[in-house]
Amino acid sequence: MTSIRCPQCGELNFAQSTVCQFCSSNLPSSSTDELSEIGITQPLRVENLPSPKHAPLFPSRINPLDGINGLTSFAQQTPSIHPNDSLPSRLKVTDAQIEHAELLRNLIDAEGAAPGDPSRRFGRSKHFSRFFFSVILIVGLLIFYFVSIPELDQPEISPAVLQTYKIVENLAVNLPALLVIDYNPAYSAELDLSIKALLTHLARKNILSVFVSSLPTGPFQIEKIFNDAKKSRLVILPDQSLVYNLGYIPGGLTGIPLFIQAPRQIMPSEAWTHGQSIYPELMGINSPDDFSIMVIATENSETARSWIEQIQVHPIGRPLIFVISAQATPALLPYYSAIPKQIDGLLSGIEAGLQYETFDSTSDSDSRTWLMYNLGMLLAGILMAVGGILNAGITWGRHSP
Amino acid sequence: MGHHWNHSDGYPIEHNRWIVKRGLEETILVLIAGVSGCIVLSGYFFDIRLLNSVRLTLLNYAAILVGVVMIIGGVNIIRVHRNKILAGSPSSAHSLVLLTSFFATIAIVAFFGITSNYSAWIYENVLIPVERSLLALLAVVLLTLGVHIRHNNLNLFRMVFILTVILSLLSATEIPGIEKLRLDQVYQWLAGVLSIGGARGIILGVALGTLAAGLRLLMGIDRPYSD
Amino acid sequence: MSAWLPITINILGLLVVVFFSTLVYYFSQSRKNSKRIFERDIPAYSKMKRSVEVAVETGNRMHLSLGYGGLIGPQAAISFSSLKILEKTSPHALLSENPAIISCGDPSLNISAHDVLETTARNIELDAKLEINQNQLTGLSPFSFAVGALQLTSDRKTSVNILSGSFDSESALMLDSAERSEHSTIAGSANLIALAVFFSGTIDPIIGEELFAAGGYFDPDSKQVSGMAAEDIFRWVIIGIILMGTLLNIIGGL
Amino acid sequence: MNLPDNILNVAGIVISTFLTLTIFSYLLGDNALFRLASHIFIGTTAALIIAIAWESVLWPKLLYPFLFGSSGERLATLMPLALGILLLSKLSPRFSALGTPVMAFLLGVGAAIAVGGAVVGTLVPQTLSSTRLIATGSLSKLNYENFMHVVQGLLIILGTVTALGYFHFGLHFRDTDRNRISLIRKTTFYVGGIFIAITLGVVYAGIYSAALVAMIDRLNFLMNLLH
Repeated sequence: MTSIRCPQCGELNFAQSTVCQFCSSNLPSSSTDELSEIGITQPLRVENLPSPKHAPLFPSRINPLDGINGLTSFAQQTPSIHPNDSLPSRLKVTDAQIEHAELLRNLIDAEGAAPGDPSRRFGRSKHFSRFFFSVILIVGLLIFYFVSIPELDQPEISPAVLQTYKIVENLAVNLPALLVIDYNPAYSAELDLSIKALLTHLARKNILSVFVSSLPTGPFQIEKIFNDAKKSRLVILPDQSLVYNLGYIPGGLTGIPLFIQAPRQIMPSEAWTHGQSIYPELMGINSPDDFSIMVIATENSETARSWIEQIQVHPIGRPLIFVISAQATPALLPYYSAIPKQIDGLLSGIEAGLQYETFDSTSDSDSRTWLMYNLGMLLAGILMAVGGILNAGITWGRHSP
Repeated sequence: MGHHWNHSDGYPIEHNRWIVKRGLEETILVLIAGVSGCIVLSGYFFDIRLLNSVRLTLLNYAAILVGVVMIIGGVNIIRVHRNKILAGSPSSAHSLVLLTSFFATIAIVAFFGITSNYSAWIYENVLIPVERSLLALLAVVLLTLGVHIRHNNLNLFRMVFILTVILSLLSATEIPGIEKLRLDQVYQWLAGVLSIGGARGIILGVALGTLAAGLRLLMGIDRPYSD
Repeated sequence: MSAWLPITINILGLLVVVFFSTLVYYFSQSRKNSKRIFERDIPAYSKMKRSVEVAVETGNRMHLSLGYGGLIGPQAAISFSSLKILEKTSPHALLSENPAIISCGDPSLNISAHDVLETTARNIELDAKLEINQNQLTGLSPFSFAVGALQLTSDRKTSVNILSGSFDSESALMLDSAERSEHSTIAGSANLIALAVFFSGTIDPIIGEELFAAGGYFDPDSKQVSGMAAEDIFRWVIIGIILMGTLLNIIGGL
Repeated sequence: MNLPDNILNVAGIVISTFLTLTIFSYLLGDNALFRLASHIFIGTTAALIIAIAWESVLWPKLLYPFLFGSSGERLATLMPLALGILLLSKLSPRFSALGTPVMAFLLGVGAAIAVGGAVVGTLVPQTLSSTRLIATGSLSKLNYENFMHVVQGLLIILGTVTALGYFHFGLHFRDTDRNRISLIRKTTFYVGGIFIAITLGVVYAGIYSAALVAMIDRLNFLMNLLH
């Protein structure tokens, strides 16, 4: 049995179809030009029918003329008002059609590759433009390694960052801070910056930072932060004092409700005992309220939502700060702008990290990164604008007679 | 259950017994899911000491069982790729690489301990570079998707979408010249006002859907667990 | 305000749950046999049905990716709805010459997907045995799951890729590889990040709450649509509360 | 047997460079090298995750207390241990039925967590806070700030309401012709759709920015090797 690709939407349709089942546009008749669109490797022949070992194409209870059993029942059950919803007789497989398919098959073999349809050309142009864009982007970003770097002033402090800084600045010194590292390794480049800046701030205020994670890879990420902090000359961490890695929250997201209520019950007991042997102040910790602040770093809006929702159930009487990737910001703004606030502080994206660094003048990142970032955004904006206009033109040209 | 259907060979009596048995099993399963769920759910509304302690115990069990589930997942991954190798599928070489790296990592972690430098080394030199590079690929992929946005289905919503994307991208840059366009003020309205409304609407909708799906399961209307 | 707020929220939450479940129960019990009509057609679902039909008829494969969201936790509801899509499509997709392949990134979801497939195989009396590779856990973390699923999305025998469930930005890689191999893709998620990707990468994305309506749009019997009917009522209640509350707030201030 | 640090560092740089370049080769098209790197990545990640599941869940919370704990601890771990063993039966097709009740329990707990969080964490507080957007008294004395505040509040409310209304399914138990859809519904649909499109547009720009940072990080990494 053969199929034909709709030139409008590029979807597969039955060869006998005259109208596309997806976009309802007219399909070209099966001339040799469209033969290359036949997506199927085998025509429907008796010897090609799968053996009973495999899934039967026509199980015994099924009348071949009805197509596959239950297939049409789909349409009967369907409530939607779509014009093409019901399945008309074009599913029927007659001998004539089988022969037709056979004929088409032979024709393709004879013809070899025929020119592709618009959707394929679209695909090709896409392959090309992907390569084109990668070259532009990479070359454009690397240019500052070869030309002298123009001075670009650091991003000005945003109100959200300032507010977060004030919250941390006014913390009680005697209580430890809880930092949740819930981001995947991919986003460490973006989020490490803010976390290190926060860590520096907490260390300067002589506050013990306790790290946990609901991601299985989290504990490794935490260790990486410690190592980087040690290497970096700017972050004040004399031989890892004032930081403790409590490890993975058993159950991941499932463990969050329990962690919010009874952190001692869910975390393995030796994680606590070992911690208390180094930092006696951990002995007083029985619930998140016993931390001076809770910082949650994640790139995933769903993870962030899970934390917010579970914390809302058992509100911690402490400030709640989110360090999030730029991609998750819009999903969290409703909680941040809620009245009363469900989030107290928000550090989003690389800008926040760069801005926060300036408070303790611990700028660890070179100015080149910020410049490359700006250029990258600019390039993308321009490319999308130009490409969008061109595409709109093409579309208009194609649709207008 | 899973293995019944091999044995249920259409004899009427046998079949009826099987149906009755299944019905009983279903009821028990629904009860298990419903009761455990309701106990956990009640903790969100009441603060009764006894109920709370039971709830915490159940949550603790669930957290431990997630660990067991992960082990099962690991075994499944191994199985799938072992099958690929045995079947001599075209990707069997890759499956071999996967299994090798899997067992090598397990061996290193088991021998040196999970807190050793070597475990950290694996994370820093395998996971970090691969994931960051994959994310870097997304920059190009997203750019291509954005430019080639389905132009034969360019409707009102998509136009608004792509326009917002372009404005957001341009307003983020502080390159001299661009900032004079004062796009950042447009962005303030887009991201700080309009998008909050849309996001809150979507979030409320998802919450409603979650409510429906979850309650249907607790009420035994949906039974994804019963096979 | 924050002092009394949590109490009210808990009480209100309890009321919401009680009323919602009452509505769901009522609608699930309603024995109306008349045909059910949705004012709003969700094109993705009609398209999904047709794509699966075409795939089966032409002997091609459906690849259904259920995402990395676990069934044991906050993402459970989203994963339930993607399991529902599996439940509704598999009876047909399993009959294809190249039976359906399922991929996911969470072990618990993998286990449940296997149960669903077995039930379907039993119900349609499929005499072929289910292969273990038909239901693959392609990775244990979001990125490794996506990378592992790339092989399936770009597979030569696949003709339609369905992505439904918890995804993140890495889903762009899956969309891209599906585009490269010119397979049709239908995608839906409740995660804003994945939605943004799907919105630009697919023709008719399934947006947020629409994902939870899968069961109802596949077969609108009273059990399936009960949740949706309750959602519709609550939706307008919430809208009413927001508008009235705002109005009272303004009037109170004048 | 500890390798000296410098050897580890060199090996690390070599491996991460190799992996970065092979992943980037995907830009030229799907190729064997990319698949190789991705399979190494999948295997390693799975191994590390399983190791963590063992090290921080199964051993300390289940097996250790059961084997070496006090009688009380043993009693406490008896139940989760039994459930875990039943769950492991999901690995075998023949006995997978034994694990189904445990799955029912887990799904029940999962549904409860999802519902409770959605209601108490999102549905109620987000609805309530939407009613307080326009601060009381902001209309009583109208200056520019108050005016802008009111406009922004109204826009957010409009977005929330229409975006939520956008998802209305409009279930009817009898046939209705499409023309009877009220004007309000149509308006809600279009306005809500525009708000949703704006939100997703802002998110899309955010994803690109996150990916761009990763791209810059990788490029810096490669360039620092050359310098």
